[in-house]
Amino acid sequence: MNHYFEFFSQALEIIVALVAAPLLTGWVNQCRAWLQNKSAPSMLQPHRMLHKLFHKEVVMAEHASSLFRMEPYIIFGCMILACGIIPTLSTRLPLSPAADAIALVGLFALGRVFLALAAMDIGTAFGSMGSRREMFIGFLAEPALLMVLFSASLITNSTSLTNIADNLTHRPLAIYPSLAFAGIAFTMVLLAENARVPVDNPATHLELTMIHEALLLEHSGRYLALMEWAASLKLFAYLCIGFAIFSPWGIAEAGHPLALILSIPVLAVKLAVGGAMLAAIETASAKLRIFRVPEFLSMAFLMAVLGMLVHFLLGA
Amino acid sequence: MANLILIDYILIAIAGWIAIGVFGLVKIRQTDFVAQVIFPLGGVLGIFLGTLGLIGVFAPVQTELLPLGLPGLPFHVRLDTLSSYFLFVLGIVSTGVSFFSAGYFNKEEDTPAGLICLEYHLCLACMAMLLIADDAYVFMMAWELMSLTATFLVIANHRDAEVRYAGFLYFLIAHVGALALVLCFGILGANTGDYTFAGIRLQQLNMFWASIVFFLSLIGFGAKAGILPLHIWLPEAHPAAPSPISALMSAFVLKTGIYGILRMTFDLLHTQDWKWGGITLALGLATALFGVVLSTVQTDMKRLLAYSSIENIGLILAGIGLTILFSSYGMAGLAALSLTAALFHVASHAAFKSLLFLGTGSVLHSTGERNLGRLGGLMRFMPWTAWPALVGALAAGGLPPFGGFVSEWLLLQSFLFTPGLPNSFLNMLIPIVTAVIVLVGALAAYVMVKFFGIIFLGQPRERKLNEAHDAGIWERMGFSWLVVACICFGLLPVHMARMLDRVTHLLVGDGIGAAVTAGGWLLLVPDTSGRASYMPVVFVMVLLACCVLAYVIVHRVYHGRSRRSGPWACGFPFWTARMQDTAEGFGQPIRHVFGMFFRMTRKLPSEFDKKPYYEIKVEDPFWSLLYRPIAATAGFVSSVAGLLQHGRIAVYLLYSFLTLMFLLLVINQ
Amino acid sequence: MDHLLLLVLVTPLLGSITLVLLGHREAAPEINVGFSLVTFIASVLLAVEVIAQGPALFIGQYFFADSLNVFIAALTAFVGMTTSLFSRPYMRIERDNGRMTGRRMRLYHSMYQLFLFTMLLALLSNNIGIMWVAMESATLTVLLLVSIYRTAASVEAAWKYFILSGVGIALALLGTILLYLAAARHFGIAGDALLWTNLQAAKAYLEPATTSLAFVFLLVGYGTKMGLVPMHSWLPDAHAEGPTPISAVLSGLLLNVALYAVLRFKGLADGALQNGLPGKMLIGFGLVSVLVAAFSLSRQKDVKRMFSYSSIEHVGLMAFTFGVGGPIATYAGLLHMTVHSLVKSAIFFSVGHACQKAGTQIIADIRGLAHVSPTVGCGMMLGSLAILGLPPFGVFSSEFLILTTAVRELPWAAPLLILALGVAFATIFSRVQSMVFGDTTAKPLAHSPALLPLFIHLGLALLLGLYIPPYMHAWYVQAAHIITG
Amino acid sequence: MTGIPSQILNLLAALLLLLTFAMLGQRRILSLINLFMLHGIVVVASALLIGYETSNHHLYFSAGLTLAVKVMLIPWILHKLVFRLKVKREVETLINVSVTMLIGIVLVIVAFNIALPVAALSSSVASGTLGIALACVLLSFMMILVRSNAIPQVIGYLTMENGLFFAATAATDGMPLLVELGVALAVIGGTLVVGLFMFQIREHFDDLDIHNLETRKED
Repeated sequence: MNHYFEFFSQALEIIVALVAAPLLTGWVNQCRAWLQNKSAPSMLQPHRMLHKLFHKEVVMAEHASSLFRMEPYIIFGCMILACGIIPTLSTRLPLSPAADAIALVGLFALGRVFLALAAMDIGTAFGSMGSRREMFIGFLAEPALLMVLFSASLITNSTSLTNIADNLTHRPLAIYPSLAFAGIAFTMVLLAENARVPVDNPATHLELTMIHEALLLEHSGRYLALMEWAASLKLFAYLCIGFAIFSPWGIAEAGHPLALILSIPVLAVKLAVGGAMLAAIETASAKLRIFRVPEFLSMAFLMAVLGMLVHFLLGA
Repeated sequence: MANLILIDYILIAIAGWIAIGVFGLVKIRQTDFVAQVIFPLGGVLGIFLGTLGLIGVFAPVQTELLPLGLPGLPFHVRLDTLSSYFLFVLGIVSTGVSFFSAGYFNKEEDTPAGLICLEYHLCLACMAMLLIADDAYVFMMAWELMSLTATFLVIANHRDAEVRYAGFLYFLIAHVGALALVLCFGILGANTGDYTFAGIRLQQLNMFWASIVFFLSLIGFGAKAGILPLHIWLPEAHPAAPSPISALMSAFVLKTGIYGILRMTFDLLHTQDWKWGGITLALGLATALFGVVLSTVQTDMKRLLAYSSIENIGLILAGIGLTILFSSYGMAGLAALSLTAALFHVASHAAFKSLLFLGTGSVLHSTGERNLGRLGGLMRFMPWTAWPALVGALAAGGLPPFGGFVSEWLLLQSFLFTPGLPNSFLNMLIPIVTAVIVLVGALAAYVMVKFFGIIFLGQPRERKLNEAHDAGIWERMGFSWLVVACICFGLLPVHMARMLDRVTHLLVGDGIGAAVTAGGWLLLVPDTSGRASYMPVVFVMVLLACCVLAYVIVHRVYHGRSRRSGPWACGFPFWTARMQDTAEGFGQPIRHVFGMFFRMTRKLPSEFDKKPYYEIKVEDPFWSLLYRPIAATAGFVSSVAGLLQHGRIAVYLLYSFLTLMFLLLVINQ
Repeated sequence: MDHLLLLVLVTPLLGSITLVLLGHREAAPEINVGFSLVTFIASVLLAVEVIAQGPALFIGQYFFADSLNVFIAALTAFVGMTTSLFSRPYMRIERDNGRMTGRRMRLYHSMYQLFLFTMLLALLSNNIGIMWVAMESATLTVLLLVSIYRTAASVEAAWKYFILSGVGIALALLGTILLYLAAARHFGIAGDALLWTNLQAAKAYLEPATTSLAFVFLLVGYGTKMGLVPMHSWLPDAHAEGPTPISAVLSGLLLNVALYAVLRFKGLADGALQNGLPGKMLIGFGLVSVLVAAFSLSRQKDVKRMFSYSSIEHVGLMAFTFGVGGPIATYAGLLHMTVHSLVKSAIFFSVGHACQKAGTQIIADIRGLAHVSPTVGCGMMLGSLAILGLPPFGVFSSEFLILTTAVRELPWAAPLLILALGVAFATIFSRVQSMVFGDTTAKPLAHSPALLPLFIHLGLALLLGLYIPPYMHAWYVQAAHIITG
Repeated sequence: MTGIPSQILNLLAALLLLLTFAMLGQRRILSLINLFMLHGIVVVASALLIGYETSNHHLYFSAGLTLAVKVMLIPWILHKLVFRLKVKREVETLINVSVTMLIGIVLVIVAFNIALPVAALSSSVASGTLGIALACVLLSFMMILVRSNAIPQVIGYLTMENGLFFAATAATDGMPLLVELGVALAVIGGTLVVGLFMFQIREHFDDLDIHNLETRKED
């Protein structure tokens, strides 16, 4: 019985993620619009866009190889799996032993690599430039993320995300300086990885400045839809990682149905807050030159490492 | 043939390789025969040996005496789990490479195929012999012969002076290392005068001599493995050699160095000092970081892979260093974990790196180009090469679900355990170290995207690439063998871990086998505490399921229509393949960040140039830091020595006269 | 057994006389080979006898043979025989090239036999005075052989050789006299104070001060012939300017015989002094020679010069080893002596033909032997690899023993040896590689090159590397025992 | 033996040393040869004396041999060579004479010091002369060293032989006869061979100046 319930909660998580991710993107855009005194599009805008894109037919470059055709599905799959691994609603997940934090980061890396390869596949100047920049940001952001996860896993003495969440929930409420550092680092990484403002501008149309968009230049129709969806899933996943580490409360454990039902609104609230904060940061900051990005990210990296060091120094 | 034990069969396999080689020499002119018949035979023997190794891991230790060698010191051979494991890896690699070679050596090199065949199989035989050697003499003999044969394989295309130089460099460094090893065995045998490993194990050295032995062996084996700063030959030799040879060297010849370090540190010297561990760890990390950073800026595909091999060796060495640390503090369990990681990486690196080098081989054969700046878009012309290369690249990038990721995962796990160390100073360092490891992993992915993307994706940068023909049947067999290996290492780490358990029990007296067995065949866990776990099979299944479902649903709910048209040229009026990002371009951000790692010479076009021309050369800093000064010193000394030969009889007589006087004074004292 | 020894000694003497009397016949080279062959067979039989029945005196007390000198004698006769085989086509080609005339061929062949005679005499004589005489006459024959091309360079080389080793040999005579003096006190004034056998028996009674003085003179004297630095200056010139067969026998034989003499005297001096000073002297000379030779290698442009320096290096290595002493080291030294003379002469065989093909001795102008004649090229490559101490050749095993013993006995010296070996390796391998590989300018030869001796030598070196037959092993052990006393 | 004979012997030894010095300083080749002849005579005389005193008669023989070879045959050959090869009569030394002399003195002192312990326990009648013999050897070594012409070098070499012979007789009352014979033969053979060899040098270089023989060297 308990078993089935776990599978159910797993499925639920994934479905919630699929639905909520575009909403989250919409919500963030809304907040940004409000903060910039613009009239905001509806929260459902991303859903509508996806729907429209799926209807459109795909236009591909002549010499796009089969790799290009697979890539959207692979990336989409990666993101779904990621959302399945991260404890968003429950910490009793059949998938959680399948992949721990390191595997999660590996999963993101896999997605990124395919993204970059697909962009190079066409062989346009901007595609390859974009993939280069994407990998460039990735190789700085990835370690930082892993470091953040490590400093958490050093406290909880485990690398499995569910254990981390569990453990942190059940600890007496204490202040972890290491986690403070980690928090800052994580925020910076999140901005970088999700092509947010200080690093990249999701709304830009100037090829020279784009990173993530440059990778999507050749995608259209369902491919573009899948990529957009995957992007929003990624944002969702990152926020959920943040919640799992920094505010794990309210995630259902012990496979209690009621708790599971209850965890959905909690998640909604967290997402709302998180999205709003994200929007605030984005509006507050200006985009960096591409060569300032390494400094930004190495700062994040440094923060994360400091977090671990602090953990060793203070034992907390 | 009554009661042959396992080791006899291994000896038979070795003899078989030698025989095959000689047979090739006999048929020296019949290139086709040699390629299509003899090389595959060697491959079959490879399978045989690999199987024997696999059995040997689970078999008890076996020893044998051969009636060869010095009168006091006949050949001792011994098969224990460590050697069996390496034999297993050797079997896997050699099989793939042999099958590939069957297709590769079809056309004449400067050296006749028969001779290459001889050298190749001798090299294999020597490596196998090396692994089962059980006294210093046979060990050194196999070691030197391996370097020798490898050198001749490297200079197979000896009409090219650069190739000869590369071979010379390789051989020189290998030989200097070998001399260091002779010294080190000399010290080991000094007390007892007994140079069998059995005798060496028995004797106790004091810490001072033990340290000297350890560091000498680090030099000796490091020269072979390509540890900083002795890596200098690697990026020269790999591009020079025919691709199957580079594959073999990078996949296994380097690993013999690792084998030596393990054998020396954990078997022959059974005491370790934590300082060794620290230094080894630091060396390993430096090597790894240096290797990966330099590989990002290479423009020659094989050079790039060579540097990436340096990186992987560095990772393995870091694992070994951690093992030494742990075992010096008596934490057998953790030592076993990190050692497992290192050994696992030995296998997975062997698989994917040989795969990648073979890939470059096919590319080289069909395009004649090594320079990334002149390649591109080959995915469409040679899919049979591209897809295996993709697998290799993903594995090399340390991405799940392939083998590279598993070893990295294990390594990181063992690092996360280090807070247990009683030495707080080391504990402080661990975060940094972990960070470096992770950084290296991420950069490796960067390198592999560059490698695969520039060679196989995008537009052909040269017209001739449009005539590129795909790999032949033998090449495909080689590829598929190694692809299967990569995937198996990635998906069945549990079985590997059980195997390695035996090895780690031999070396550090503990293993993660128990924990793994407890978890069942799906679940890979570093220890019994249940703090972390990884199920590659499930992982892959779910991932595939998601992809397939997405595909099916999208096509069911909506439609599968698509049409082709020209790519969007970003508003340019025209658009050529030269506009794609070049290898240099891909390296540019890294050059920007890690500028201090290399010597750059840049030629920027000025606005008055008729033909604007941009060039950037990146040189390995160790040339100017270390090797040129050494060469200069040697030259100076020899010029001083040359002054002795002055040409004048009077001066010569004066020498004898003074010598006489000197000796007379000596005896008068 | 006397007749055997007489056969060994008389055959070459007879040979030289016949070859002089016959004048230059077309068949002279074959006759030369014939005599050398007989000498070789006789020496082998003698060796077998001696090994079977232990050391013995011959013809009264004038000659004696124990496993040490009979072994070296056999080696000498063997190398002499193979070299005569090699010189058969080689000298013919030289004559076709116009570098040799009939009269010179006559001189060459007779002197060749005479040289062999002096070598064997020096080895088998029981009287250190007679040994000195033999060495002196060896000097004279070599003088004639080296200068046989009558070119300015060869004359110069020969003259230097004569002056240097003449002076050296004179010093050796003084040493001999002093040794006689030292012994005379024990034996009284009688001829038998010059006999090895007596000296060996009475070495404990030799007068120390005089003996040490004598040993110094003998070491400097015979050391000059050995080519120990700094008395080595004649050696590269003589090797480079003489005909290649002579270079082969100089490296393969003369050095051994001189070394043999030094070893004998070292044994006596050790017995008399009991302070290990002779050993230390040998170690010093050895190390200096090894280092200087190794670093001089890289400046050589002439291939024969280069390999002559490598001979100096190896002689130094042997001197070092024997200086270290002890059964294992001495064993290793003897083994090294054997394989070195085999391999080095093999190298000179291949080098000789290579130079004839390329028409020059300048390394830079010899290219791509692997293409024009794979056998010679491969022989040269294998030979150099062997001399560089790579397995599976015998030099590897001896150097393995030498180095490990060095580490045990004198840890401070081992790194120096390693350094020298590394430098030598770098130089020789790079040079040889560039000669054997690459594109070629060489031309085919008139007479088919003599490959048999080349590959016999390499084969033997290979055998000694992989497997030392028990018979030889016993032989070495006895010889080592004689040296260490 | 004491008294007169040993005094005579010492006198001869001193004479020998003097002659060697004279040769060291002598520039003119012909007179060098003559001095060499005298040198030989002194050696012979000493040999005879010792042979007479210690009454071992093979010394007479070897003395005779030396007389024949070193006093008559070889000087004759050398004379012939000088005339046949038209060697220029004056040969400069590499170091000027006075310096050579000074070094010579030093060598003599060294030689005496070395010989002292040996001589002390030599049973021979003339042990004191061993030092002088040694000095002769070293001086003639020196002579070969500083001469820049082939013939003086050979003469120096032969002088060395004389010194050795003197040493043998003085210190050990002569080597066994057989050895003496062998040595003498070797010396004759050597001189002949070198004599012939001179002609070859002459073929290639216009004179016997050994500066011509300094081309083979490391460059």
